[in-house]
Amino acid sequence: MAEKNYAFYPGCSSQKGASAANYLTSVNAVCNKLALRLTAIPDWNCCGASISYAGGSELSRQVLNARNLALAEKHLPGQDVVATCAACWLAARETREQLVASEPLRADANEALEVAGLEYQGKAKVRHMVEVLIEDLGLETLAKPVVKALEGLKIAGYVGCQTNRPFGIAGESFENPQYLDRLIEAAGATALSDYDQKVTCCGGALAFTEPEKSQAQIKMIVESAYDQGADMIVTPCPLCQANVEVYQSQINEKQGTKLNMPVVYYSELLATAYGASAKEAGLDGHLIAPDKLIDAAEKR
Amino acid sequence: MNAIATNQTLLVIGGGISGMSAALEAAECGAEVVLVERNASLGGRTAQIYRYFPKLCHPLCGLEINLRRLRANPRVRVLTLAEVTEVSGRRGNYRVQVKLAPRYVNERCTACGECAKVVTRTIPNPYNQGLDTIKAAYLPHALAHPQRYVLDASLLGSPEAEAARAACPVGAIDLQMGVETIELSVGSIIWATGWKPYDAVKIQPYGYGRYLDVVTSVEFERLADPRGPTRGRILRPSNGEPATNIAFIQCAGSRDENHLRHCSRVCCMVSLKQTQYLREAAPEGAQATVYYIDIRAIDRFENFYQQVRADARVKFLKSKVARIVHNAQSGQLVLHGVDTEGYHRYAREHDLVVLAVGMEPETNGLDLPEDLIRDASGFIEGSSDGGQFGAGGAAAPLDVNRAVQSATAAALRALQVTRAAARAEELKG
Amino acid sequence: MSEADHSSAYRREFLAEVEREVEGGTWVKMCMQCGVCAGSCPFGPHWEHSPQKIFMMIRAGQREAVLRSESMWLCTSCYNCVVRCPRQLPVTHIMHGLASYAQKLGLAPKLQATRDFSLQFWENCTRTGRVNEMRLTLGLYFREGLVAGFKQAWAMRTVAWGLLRAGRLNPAELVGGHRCADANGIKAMLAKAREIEARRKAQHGH
Amino acid sequence: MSEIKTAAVLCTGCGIGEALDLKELARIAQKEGKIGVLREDPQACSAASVAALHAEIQEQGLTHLLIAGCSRRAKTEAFNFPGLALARCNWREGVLWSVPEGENAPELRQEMAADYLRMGCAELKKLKLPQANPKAAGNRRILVLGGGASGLTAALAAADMGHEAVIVEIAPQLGGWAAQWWRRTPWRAPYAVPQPTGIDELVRRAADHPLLRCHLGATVLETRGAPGRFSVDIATADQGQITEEVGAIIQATGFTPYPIERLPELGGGMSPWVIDQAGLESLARASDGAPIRRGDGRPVRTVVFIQCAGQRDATGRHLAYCSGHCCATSVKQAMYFKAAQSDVDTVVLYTDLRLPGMGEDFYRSAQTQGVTFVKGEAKAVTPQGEGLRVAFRDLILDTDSAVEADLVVLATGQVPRSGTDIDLPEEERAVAAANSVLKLAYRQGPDLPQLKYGFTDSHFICFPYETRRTGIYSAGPVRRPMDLAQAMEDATGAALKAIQAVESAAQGRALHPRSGDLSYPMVRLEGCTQCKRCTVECPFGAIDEDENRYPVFNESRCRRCGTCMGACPVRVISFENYSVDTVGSQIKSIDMPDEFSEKPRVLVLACENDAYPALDTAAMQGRRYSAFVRVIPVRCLGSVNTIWITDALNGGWDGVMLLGCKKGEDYQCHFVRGSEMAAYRLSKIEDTLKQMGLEPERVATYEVAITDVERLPRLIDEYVAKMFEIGMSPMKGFA
Repeated sequence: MAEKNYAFYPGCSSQKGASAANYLTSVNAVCNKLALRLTAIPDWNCCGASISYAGGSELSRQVLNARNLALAEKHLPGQDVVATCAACWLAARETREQLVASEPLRADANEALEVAGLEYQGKAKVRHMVEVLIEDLGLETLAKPVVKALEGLKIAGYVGCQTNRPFGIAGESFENPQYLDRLIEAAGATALSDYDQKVTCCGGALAFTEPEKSQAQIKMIVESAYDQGADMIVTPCPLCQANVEVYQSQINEKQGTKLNMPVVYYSELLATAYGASAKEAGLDGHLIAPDKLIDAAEKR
Repeated sequence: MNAIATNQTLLVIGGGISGMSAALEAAECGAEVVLVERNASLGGRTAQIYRYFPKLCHPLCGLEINLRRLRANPRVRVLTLAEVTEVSGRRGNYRVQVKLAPRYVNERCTACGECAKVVTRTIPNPYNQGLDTIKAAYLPHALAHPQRYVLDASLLGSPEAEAARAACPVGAIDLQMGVETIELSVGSIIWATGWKPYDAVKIQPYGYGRYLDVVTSVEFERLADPRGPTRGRILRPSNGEPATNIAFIQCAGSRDENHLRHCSRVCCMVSLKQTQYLREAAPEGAQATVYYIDIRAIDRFENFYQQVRADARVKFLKSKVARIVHNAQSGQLVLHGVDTEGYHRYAREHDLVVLAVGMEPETNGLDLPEDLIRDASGFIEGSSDGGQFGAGGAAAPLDVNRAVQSATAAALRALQVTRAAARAEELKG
Repeated sequence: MSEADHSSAYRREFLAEVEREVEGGTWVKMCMQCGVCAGSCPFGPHWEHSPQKIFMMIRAGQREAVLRSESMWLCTSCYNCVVRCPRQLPVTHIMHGLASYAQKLGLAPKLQATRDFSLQFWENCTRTGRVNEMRLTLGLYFREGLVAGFKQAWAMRTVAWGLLRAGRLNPAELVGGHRCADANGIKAMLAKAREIEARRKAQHGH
Repeated sequence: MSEIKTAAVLCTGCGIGEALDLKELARIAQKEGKIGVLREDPQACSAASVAALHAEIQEQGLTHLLIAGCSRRAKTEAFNFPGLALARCNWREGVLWSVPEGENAPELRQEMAADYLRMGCAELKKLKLPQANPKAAGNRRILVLGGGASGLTAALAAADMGHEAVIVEIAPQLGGWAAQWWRRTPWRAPYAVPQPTGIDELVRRAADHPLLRCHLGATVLETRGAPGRFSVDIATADQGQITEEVGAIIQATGFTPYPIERLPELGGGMSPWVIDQAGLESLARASDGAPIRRGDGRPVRTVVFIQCAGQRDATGRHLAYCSGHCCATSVKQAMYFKAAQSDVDTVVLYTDLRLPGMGEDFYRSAQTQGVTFVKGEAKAVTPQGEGLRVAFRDLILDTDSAVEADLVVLATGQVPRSGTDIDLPEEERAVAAANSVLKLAYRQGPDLPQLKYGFTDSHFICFPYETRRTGIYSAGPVRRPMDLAQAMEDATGAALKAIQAVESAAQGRALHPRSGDLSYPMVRLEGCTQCKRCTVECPFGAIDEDENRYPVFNESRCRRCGTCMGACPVRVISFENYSVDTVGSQIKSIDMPDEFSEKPRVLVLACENDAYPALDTAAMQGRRYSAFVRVIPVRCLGSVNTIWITDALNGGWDGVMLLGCKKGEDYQCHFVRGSEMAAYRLSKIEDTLKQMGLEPERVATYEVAITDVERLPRLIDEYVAKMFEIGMSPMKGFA
């Protein structure tokens, strides 16, 4: 397989000891198999996420993202910027669209970047990892390295918001996107196509500040997965993963439910199917252990 | 064929209500007219409408009158299964390429139906929006003109095609027919190519194509029509049960920059009309709810709106429905949104949802002569050389009444062109 | 609305202010009051004012009511409204923009949790250029004082312990933690951004 | 007319040959039908057979031809014999495809086919070849009443087609309302900003056009005549009274704005700063692009537009309808302010914003320019300080609210200038007569019949131009409330119809819906009893009365529905190809079974446009109905003369079914009032039945639509069953 190079934007949550550390572990395992070479953008910074709006002004937040793009253009010329985190991708992509669309805005951004000795020319494109997998490689290629098809594994593909709206993956439907189900199938597992909370918002951004409200969303998302007979939920978004997994215990405490639904990343599925060990596939990074997936990984 | 047309001939493209009106009005002024229709019979979309607003009368009544006018008028030449593929020249002297698709049935056909008796293969019935099937040898509809059967191409090469040919007592079936192209020279052209319903699949939050019980207003016309797939009973496609709680969603595609940027004008009246179908086609106590942004019941149609407002069966909600969810338990469709008059949230269940889909020009997606002037939505104004004109639904989203006006006006403008061409000839000769 | 307000009712002043000061503000006038945004919001049931209603309040000149509203702070940035709006208004951004402007004017509700979180997040991620999740979390718990903070932390202990075990929470972050090499450059850059914005608004003003 | 030479072709195709005993039928045609030339044909519609027929017609000089085979609605392109009187006998749809299966089916089919053949032969002999209206007149000039945008457009359209046109305008100048406007609503892409009205150009073209004449400050004194020969007396400003001879008339008399004085609650007539849309146009013209000032010179800083003022009114105090253009007009006028001074506050108060089609772009454009749209109901407009206070309910915020304004514009509606409502009771009409615009010297009143709210719309959906006064068309806001673009479109179409009217009148041909029909009503005055029924009942006001109260037929006003023929108690009115005889003789021609045969005979008189096609369709779809009926298509139920019914009953028919179209406000009768007249006449038939000692059920009328393909066979079977119930007609013996 010819190697493909990308300027990698891991994002804060993927860092060592951070809330999505195991996401990165699994992504690395997958990329190795697929000859995708990710080079981290030197000294990349936080995207500001969508939540920073009260503190950060419009331009400040654009500049924050423009810095990463400028760094990519400078150090990794010609490479697309790839983000694994949905929020990072959205923030970076929105900034790019805005800067490319408006000359004056780009001028302002560059005036600020200049202070840090940088410039963004509007070249570097912003992609999400799943876009790379689906658009650059294609499902067939993704299926090739599979050594342990995850047969019999019933999985609810939870797309959530930010990889889906407003940009979407491969121009897919906002209401019923298919890409995640296709990835699940590529790993040999069964995608539950009737899973009806696929694009429901988990309230992640407000998980800390409006716990009841966001946990109500999480409850819907998890219970619907149970209704469909899912073994686990799969998601492309660190924030979704954390919220939907982490707060199940709290919901149980408060409401006497017995939610215990594993929530894993598409990349953990693929890594396992590609024969990675539980550790390599990041399966050890869960509060609710995805036992069936771990079993598959341990199977020799 | 070329002989029939001269630069004083008027070409009308489209045999729906607008095209027929333009052709007949011009011919009844003494003009020679060629009327070109892409389908196998005349009548267009109005022939598939059950009732007209606001009179709740039947489109076929007007169609019958127009067909009578047509039969009585030798000046109109009708070409069916015919498509204009190219227009060259300029006002007063156009050359037009017309592609004639094979019908596999010639003019000897007496519409006796013997061919259909021996054919078993069926095809989706175009007249009923494909909601039911029809024999692959068929008469397009009761008032089809020409009153002649059509053999669907899917039959070709099958033993059934042979059987049909053998069954025809008058030797009207000709399996050797092929595509034919003819050239016409005409003085002016009226584009009465009509409209098509916006593709409801693209309106994702409403789940058309995902939920069986979400239908378009165009399909609903067929459901209410005794000649339709359900014989005039409004049944839920999901389970064939009578619908008793129907939602009508306005601006399905219209007034929406994600879809059609224009207002399609008729949809409000169409839904108001369709709520009245419940009286005859739905069980006692059936309810309807109209979800709207602005009700556009213009001029005297306001009466009709007030009548429907007074109808206890019908509820109105000023709200653009946000999304439709299928309730697996109840099998019902749940509409989510807010009543904007004071912000009242709702999640209302319905057993059938009718999308009042917008109108877009039938010609969108086809390549048309460059010098046709079209607006942002593709509606045809006319040609820059002033010899071609849009009429009816091709020129703007119009109700029938206004479409016929538009067609009549277009006929006069076209006549002015051909008469001018005639005068020019006289001067020359 | 009190009689006194009538002189400013349905006047353009507040709308003009919003267009000048608020992210996406120039879009407010384009709303056609269809309500699709209101119906699309996952937290809709919890709001006092839906976006479409807020847009109408802005046209009606209800400055106080809008800027003091809790509603904008409930935006989860799910973008449902954005993709469904028939006028393609960037509703999410306008909600953020209004919240941000209200905060700037000191009109935002006191002790608005999301407001505090938003501020802390920005402060947190711009201090070193990277988010320090440990500090962010605790900072939020303790924003209402020690006692409240410990209570919250205690309530979350199982979660925290789970994350620790999973290697997804790092106490070491309380001291040090991840940071950008050019943190100062980032600070300077952001300061410059603010300066530019101030300049633009001044120009826009007249 | 020379002596008749009849021929008949008995087609055996489409299974007829197998189903029927043709020998017997041929015998009937010869013996009873007295048909001269007779032959069977395996497929009468085949090219060969048709060619042969044409040849025969030539060689043998045939004048009358009967084709027994399929329905008169089938194969018309094949059976097209100009110059020949043609009758069709419907064996295929009417017998083969409609008689119910059963062991006695062959017998019943044969009887039915035989009767239809007898009826065909009987009709054939009574047919005359229409010779066209001998009083045809060919004046090709067109008179246009009204010199506004509609009138100018219509007149120019006609003139550009080479027809002389005459404009009669009541005002001292041309241009109408549009000439008083500052700008017009955009009518073509891009739908962004107000456009020049272009009315000056129209006026200039009208003045310069060699074929166009204008009478200004002129009114019509009297209009006489018919299409192709109208005489119009006109009082002109300059030449005194003159008379114009024209072939057709277009009424484009426009509208007047609903008076705001009727809306005191909205400040109408109470404050000088409350004006209507026309009032704002003059302010805008006065300011000529500069910021708009009030009458007192005060610059307008805030303006409020109140939509639907005195419109869409359910209380009955104001206009019930929506004038359609007012939303776009207010949007346009709000833009006047924005264009001159962007910081003026412009508030549009609406309940339903109605800008259809590309108007949505115009709406967006206004929003972009900062026009504020408020969904609200205006409650009151009261003076406040130097200006006004508009109190309203904000329907979105769901609160009572108010806004202060320097100027308030009430979007009032259009009131048509259509003259007199001729359907008013006599006494009121006299009063109203003064307001007549056409001053028609017609028996049925001086103006176009109105449909609703004073509009002259015929309320045809499929045929919007067809008024009930042949050769007189209305265009523009007098017909339906509309904006400038629609009015000009409407006027263009009206011009075509007027041209059509003069062309057809010149050739003595009928206009819509029997376009091209050369027959016309003929009356034997010597038999007339001056009962006036024909003059009263004609839906098109075609018949006047002379000083001796005899009917005066204006053939080119006639639409050939035959209502007069149906109305005439002494049967002196007829058409060459459709008369009391052509139908009466059919009724008398059938072979009537005796009362013991248990074979009732039911006469079905069916509207040829709706009921008859419905029966054909039913048959085509294999829906069967009783073989005891005999169907005769009629032009319109209005043409049914009661003598047919009494003759039938006297002749032993057991029942008579009349199938016509819906009547009333939403009538579907394409002759407008035909079915209504029929119903009226038949309401009187019961007495006749009593005198004859017959049950009332023996005559029944039904409203049938062309789509009633399921219902109609059922109606017929139910009716026949009822005949069995009440028993065979006692009259049979005496036939």
